Amino acid sequence: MSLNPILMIAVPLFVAFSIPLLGYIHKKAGLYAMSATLLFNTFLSFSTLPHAFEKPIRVIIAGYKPPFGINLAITPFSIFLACLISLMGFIVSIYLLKDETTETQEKFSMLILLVVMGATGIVLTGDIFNMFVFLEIMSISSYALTSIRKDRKGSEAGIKFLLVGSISSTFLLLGIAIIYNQLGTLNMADIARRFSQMNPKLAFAAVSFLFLGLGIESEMFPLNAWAPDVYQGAPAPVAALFSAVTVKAGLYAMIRFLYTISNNSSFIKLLMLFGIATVIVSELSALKQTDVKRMLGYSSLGQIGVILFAVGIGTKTALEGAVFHFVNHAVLKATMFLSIGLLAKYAGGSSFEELKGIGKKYPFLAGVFAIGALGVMGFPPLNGFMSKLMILTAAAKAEHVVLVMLVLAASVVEGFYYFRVLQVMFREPEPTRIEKRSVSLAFVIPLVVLVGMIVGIGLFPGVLMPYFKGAAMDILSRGDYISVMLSGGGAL
Amino acid sequence: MCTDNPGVWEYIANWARKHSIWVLAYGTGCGAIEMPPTMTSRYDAERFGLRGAATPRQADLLIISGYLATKTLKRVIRTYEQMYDPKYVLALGSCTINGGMYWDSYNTIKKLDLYIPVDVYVAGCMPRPEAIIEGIIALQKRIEEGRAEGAKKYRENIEWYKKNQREVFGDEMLPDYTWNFEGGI
Amino acid sequence: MIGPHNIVLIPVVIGILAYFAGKLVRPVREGLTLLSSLFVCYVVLFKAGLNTIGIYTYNFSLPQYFDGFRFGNNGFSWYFAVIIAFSYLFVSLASFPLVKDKEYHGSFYLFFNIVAGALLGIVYSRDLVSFFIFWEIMTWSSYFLVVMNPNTKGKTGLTYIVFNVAGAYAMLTAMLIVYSYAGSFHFDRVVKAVSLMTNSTVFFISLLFAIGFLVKMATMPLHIWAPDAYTESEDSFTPFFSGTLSKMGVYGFILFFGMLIGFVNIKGVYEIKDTSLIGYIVAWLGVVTSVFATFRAIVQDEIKRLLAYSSIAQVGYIVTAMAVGTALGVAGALYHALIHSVIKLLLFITVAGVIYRTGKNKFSELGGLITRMPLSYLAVLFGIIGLAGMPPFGGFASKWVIYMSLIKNHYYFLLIGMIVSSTAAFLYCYKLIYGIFLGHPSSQGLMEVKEVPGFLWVPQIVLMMVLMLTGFFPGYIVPFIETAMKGIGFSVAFNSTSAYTLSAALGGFNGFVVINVLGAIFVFVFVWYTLFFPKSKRLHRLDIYWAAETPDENTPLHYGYGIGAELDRIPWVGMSLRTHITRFYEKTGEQISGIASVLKDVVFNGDGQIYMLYAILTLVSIFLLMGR
Amino acid sequence: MSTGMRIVDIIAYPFIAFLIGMLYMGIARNIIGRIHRRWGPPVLQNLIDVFKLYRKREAGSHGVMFHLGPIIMVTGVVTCLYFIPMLSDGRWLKGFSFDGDLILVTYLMVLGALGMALGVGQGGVPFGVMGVTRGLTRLIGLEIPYFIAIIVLMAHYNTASINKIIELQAGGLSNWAMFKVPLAFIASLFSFWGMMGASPFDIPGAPQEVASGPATEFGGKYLALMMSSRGIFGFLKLTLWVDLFMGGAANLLILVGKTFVLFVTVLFVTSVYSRFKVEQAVDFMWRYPTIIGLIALVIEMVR
Amino acid sequence: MSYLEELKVKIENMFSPEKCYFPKENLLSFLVSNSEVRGALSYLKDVEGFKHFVMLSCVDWLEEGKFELVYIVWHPEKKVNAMVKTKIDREKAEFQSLHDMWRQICTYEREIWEMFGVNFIGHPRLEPFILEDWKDMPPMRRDFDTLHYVNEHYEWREGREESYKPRDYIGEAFDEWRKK
Repeated sequence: MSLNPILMIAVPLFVAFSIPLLGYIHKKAGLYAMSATLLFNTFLSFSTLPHAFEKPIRVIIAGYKPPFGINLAITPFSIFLACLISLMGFIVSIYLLKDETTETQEKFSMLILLVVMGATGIVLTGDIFNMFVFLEIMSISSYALTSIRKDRKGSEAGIKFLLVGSISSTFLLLGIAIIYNQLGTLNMADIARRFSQMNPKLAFAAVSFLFLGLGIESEMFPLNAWAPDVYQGAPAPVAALFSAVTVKAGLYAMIRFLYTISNNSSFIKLLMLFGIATVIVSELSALKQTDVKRMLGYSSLGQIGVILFAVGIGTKTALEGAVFHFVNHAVLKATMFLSIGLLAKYAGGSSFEELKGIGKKYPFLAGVFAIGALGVMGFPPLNGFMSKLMILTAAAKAEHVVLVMLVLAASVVEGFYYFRVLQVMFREPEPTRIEKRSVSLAFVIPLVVLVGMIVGIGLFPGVLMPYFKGAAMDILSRGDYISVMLSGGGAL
Repeated sequence: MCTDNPGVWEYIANWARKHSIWVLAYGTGCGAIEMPPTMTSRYDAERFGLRGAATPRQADLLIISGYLATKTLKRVIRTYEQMYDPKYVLALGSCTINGGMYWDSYNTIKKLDLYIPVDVYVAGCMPRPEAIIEGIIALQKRIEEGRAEGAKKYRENIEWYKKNQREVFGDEMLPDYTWNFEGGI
Repeated sequence: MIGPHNIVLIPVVIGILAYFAGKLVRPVREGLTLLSSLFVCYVVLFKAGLNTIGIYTYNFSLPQYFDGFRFGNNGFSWYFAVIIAFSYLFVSLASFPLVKDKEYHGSFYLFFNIVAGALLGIVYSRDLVSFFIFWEIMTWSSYFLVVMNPNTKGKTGLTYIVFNVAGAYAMLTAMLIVYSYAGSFHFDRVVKAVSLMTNSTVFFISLLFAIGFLVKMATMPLHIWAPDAYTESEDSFTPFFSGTLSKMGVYGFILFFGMLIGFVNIKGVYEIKDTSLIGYIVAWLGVVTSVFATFRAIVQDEIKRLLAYSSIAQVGYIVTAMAVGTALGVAGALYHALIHSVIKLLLFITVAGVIYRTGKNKFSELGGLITRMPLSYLAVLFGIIGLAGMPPFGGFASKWVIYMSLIKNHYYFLLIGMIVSSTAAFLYCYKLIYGIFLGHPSSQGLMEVKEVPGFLWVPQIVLMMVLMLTGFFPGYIVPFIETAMKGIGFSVAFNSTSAYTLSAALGGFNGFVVINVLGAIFVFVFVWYTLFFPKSKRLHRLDIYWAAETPDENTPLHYGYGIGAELDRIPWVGMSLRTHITRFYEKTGEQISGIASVLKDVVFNGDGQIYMLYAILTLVSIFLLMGR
Repeated sequence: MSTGMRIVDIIAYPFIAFLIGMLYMGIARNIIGRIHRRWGPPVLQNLIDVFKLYRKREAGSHGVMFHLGPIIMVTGVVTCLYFIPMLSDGRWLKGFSFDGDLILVTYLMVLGALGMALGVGQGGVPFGVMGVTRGLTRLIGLEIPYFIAIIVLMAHYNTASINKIIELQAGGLSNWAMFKVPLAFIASLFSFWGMMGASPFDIPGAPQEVASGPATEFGGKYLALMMSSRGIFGFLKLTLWVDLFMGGAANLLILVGKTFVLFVTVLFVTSVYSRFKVEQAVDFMWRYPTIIGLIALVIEMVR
Repeated sequence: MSYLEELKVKIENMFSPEKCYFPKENLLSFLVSNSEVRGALSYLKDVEGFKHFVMLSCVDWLEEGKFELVYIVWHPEKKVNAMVKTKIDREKAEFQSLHDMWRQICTYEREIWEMFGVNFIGHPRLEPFILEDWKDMPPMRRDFDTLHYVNEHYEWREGREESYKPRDYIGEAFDEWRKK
């Protein structure tokens, strides 16, 4: 392992702040730098992946050993997510090369880098406060990204995101403060080890505060009201990034906290119930939407609800399904948002009227959107099906038959509104007011790659299966996480 | 087998035709009111094998019962042409013979057999049922002797009939598909 | 090499290939589809034939609980595979001329091939997940074919997808429950697990499976999607749709209720007249469907809608026959499934040809085509004789078996219900052939119409031969049915010896003697009438008895198409025509969208303060709920 | 029973039915005449009518199907006749009844009518189509009580073959099906009157309304064929009812006797009742005869 | 003073009819100008109660060159008839159609149109009624010579020449015969 995983955070940070300088050399240099760093990040994470799967790696920064110094805890689950985040970030960055909505490239690419760096940081860090810091970096840069276009909808969404985000960070801070004054340490493994010694009332308070803070970040039912506005307000590539990256980081934090740190089973059951509620509410409210981007926001909430439900079940197969659904959700939502972004740009808006008959004018883009839709609905040859099936089989094994029926009913509703959009796109007569413009290569490559991933994973799920098994084992085995992190595994 | 030579087979056929005459239920004039009494209990024409037939295709006997306006004549000719070969016409009342009471009317025809071949005329300004049965018996005798060949007569001098008809109808003639055919199954 | 396990891939791969290759040179699509259908027929008949009983397992290195897809073949799946393969061949042949110049030419062949592949997958799959996968693929690819021609209502597609997906998910829930008991999806493990289940779970599972399959077979309460979907789907796909797709419901029903769950287990739950409660209810649903759908079919003016309702009614017979679960009943269901798919293929292909040629699809606009389209007339004539169940052709044999099964097991009232609908079927059969071919042409254009395109002649003639074959030798199919029944573990039902006769419980009949007597008399009378009588005159079209008037060219003489107008004056029938179940579904639809709009306004109402309020409220509720 | 005798037996089968059928129709017209206090036609009148129609010199046809219509009608009726045994004992006049059963006979009865309907269709006369529609709608009404009756029979004797039913009824008046399942017999009688085209149910061919319905466009030789098939059909139904409910007939004389008794019941109904409308006919048939049939069925199921 | 005399008085001062007299017992007849016909009839129908429309006929006054249209109505309770007459020009014979008051007037007007050639304005269906494909002048007019038409179009049966002249036996010839 030639490079130290810490570079995954260090390099984006360094480049992010050097982008304004690069702006003088060449106007577009910032963008190319951004995608270069993200490519480096992906390469680095994929190279450390096999090592981390053998034995979790503990990276010491500045010589202080835990529980004192800040260190990175690279466990199979975290490195897997890091790969996913950086890969998605890289794909979105290619898309951004040609996207002209970014009025000043430096600020935009810097923010993107910060978001990806924040997410990677959350995923890799072993220190709870460090996670909070990365969370702050990520959310602040995503507030800025939401209102990057300075149009009415964008800025309004940004403000709402800011308000709710600040609530979530205050709760997080409160929780961490309680833990810190009780246990005196900030290292996750150490907290996990001595969590039971805390005074039960305060422990409960800390867990509920953190549960709530992370709940907002991972778009749980009562707390996710901000998400649809943000997905609609933010420009399409940004929305794709959010659904692929930021939410994943939030979910990782929630899982890491509930399973390894507090291991509080009643909260896990609560998470399951909230998951189901998210699925039902978001699918139903998507029914009445007339704007496709907002509808996609709701359906992404629905998918996250399914993930939360799977995590909430807690059995090994459920977690494997959850991790599989992580990947699928990221890939599918990225495809859908990117393709709808382009379609909206060419059709001049993303509501049903504007998109009438667009399928005949831009068959490729609408086709990609259709494949994404089929995948999200979980139709067999595509990837959504296998992960949903694994989650449902796990739920059935855990005797939650009623909940399984609820999820399936919700996906029937989902089928209804997705096919309604497809019918609007493909069956209406060709719109005369939209003239056909050629789609530039930078947009086509990411979409082709994403579609390749959808169909590939769908047909051969076995390829990724060992990674899901490893990640699920890592989440469940709380004991050896603590032992490795404290006793110093691969000392670096 | 069905050649027209008056062999034994034809004799039996004529016997059958004599005893089973189907009357077309088509009252053209004031005589139509005489038909029910001839068919019901008192006079009972069914004894002679008479029976009502709903359509010209099934009928053998066409009874013209009274004066014929040109308008009705057109329908009568079409019906007559739709009937099948051994077909007979029984004309009741003096109006069919020589125009009768309407002898100088611009609208009624004066001589029926100018337009369709008539087998038996029954005079009377509407003959009573006994007279009608008398006419039918006379018709049966003609059939038995094989002289009731109205269809053949119509077929052979069709031009003459059509000329007379054109005189009355002018150029508003009936379509000619009801009388000139080619073969076919 | 090619066997039951990977026969699925051929049509699917060729479908995708055809779509893209067709973009360069258009006729490649027809060629490839024909090639694939011929190859599939060859494989089904010879390679994956009766004798190749084998289990092939694939596991894509999936997690250990999911031990791979299994494919296999036995008499039962072979029986349905033959139906699928040949209908695939005939419909692809028929679709070549009909879809040639349509703009959705490419996507038609793509989805048509995928559907055919999915059906083969369903028939050959030996484990629940692969069964469900191919069931889902069938659903969404047939959805695209339903929605394809642009001049249809959008609502049809949506109702189709909602019903079928809901049915599929009901089936999925039942599969998952079975899996949670059996620990594996493979059929043999499932059979063992079901026998250990408690009564209530068996009842619940069979209810869910029943819903899944009844939706596909369009039985009464769940049939809303069927008439519109059959009528508005692409003309050349409808034969496949109604002829073969509904038979998948039959296959699934018999497979799950016959072999997997086993009628004996269901019977153990709640028994009524020595059959299971569910079976009895479903049987009654079948009867009610056939009666209602038959009367609905009679009053239709659109040709395809009439045939749609008639297929719902005929499948209703199959449902009744197999639901009661007797050996003879299932045999009758299998026999009628074959006959019905042959008839529906024949009728829908011919009707598609007629619509293609005349451009009209209503009875009131057609008429008098017998002189212009003699072969189509013969095809529809054979079709309606089969549909009405008349003796010389196969339709009678299969109906006879169903009647025998119902009488033998004392389900007399079920039988009376079936009699009502099968007698009323004569009306819509006559309306079908009169409306299109007999009577007077309702517009002059119909007189210049040519015969249906050449490609359609092959399926028409072959299907007519099949109908004749099953009619003259009713016993010929019996050995195949018996191997199929053994495939699902049923005992032998028939006791007919030779291919000529068909005899079961209470009696029997000799199809060969029937046709000989009919033929002899017909020939005798025909010869006597044509030679020994005066040649009859060829009357002109308008030389008819018209109460002494003279009809001219444009007097409307074709009002025979209005058959069924007097039905709503008959008290019972009128009432059945007026009751509509669609109102119930529309109300539920409105309820759901009502809830959705309430949710949207309450939860996502768009201003930040409310979101913050929700966050705090959840915190408080967690404290109250969870705090000890 | 050498093959020669068998051939004669088979050829004679339809002609016997034709003659007796025509005789009955002639007698019917005479009796109705007498009821109307008039002489009425001679008994052989129908035969003369048919012979006259056969000897008609002309006939018109609208096409091949029109020509085939009456031929199919006769074929259907005669085939159905062959599957009903006329005599119960001995080897004569059994037709092919061993190769078919009750359900086959029921469907063959309708085959002729459907073939005829096709011919009427090509005839192109709207009256014809209206007649056919009314016929088929009336059929829905008639078929139900008939089928309930034969279900009761099949359940009672546990067989569907007519010959076996006759055998089981052998031995004296008491165990005729007429008395064994009386209600079923009554229900089937109603549908018997209907199928005979007797007066309350003769709406399809009503001369005043639809100009003799299906037979409107058929003249000459075709009408002859139709009249003879109607005669055979009448006799066919009579023998079927005798076989099913009156224990079959040992020889021709008993057959004529029993069928005549049954035929007289038709006459009483015909000459008294006026014509039903189509929906009244179906409604009537689904009301009283069906209820009687269902009661018989319930009794049968209980037994 | 029977009901009819009262009516006569009322009519005289309302419509100033040219002639108003009782042609026979319980029948009042009056001649009014063209424009007053509709008024008179509606008065009789709605106010007086002459609900039943008996018939409409046309009299051909050849010498005066006039057609006389006669509308006869009947009072069901009082059991009396009223006759409204009007004279229209013979050459340019046209009159307003009253079919909206009673529907059956249509048929009468149609027949008069066919037989006399009076054109009724606003009539829904003026087409040949009894005389299909009639090419000649309206036959009921007095200047139409039926005998000439019959001789021209029809052919007499031979042997039917009048064995006696019917006109000889009418009028003075008949008295003479009776005297003998």
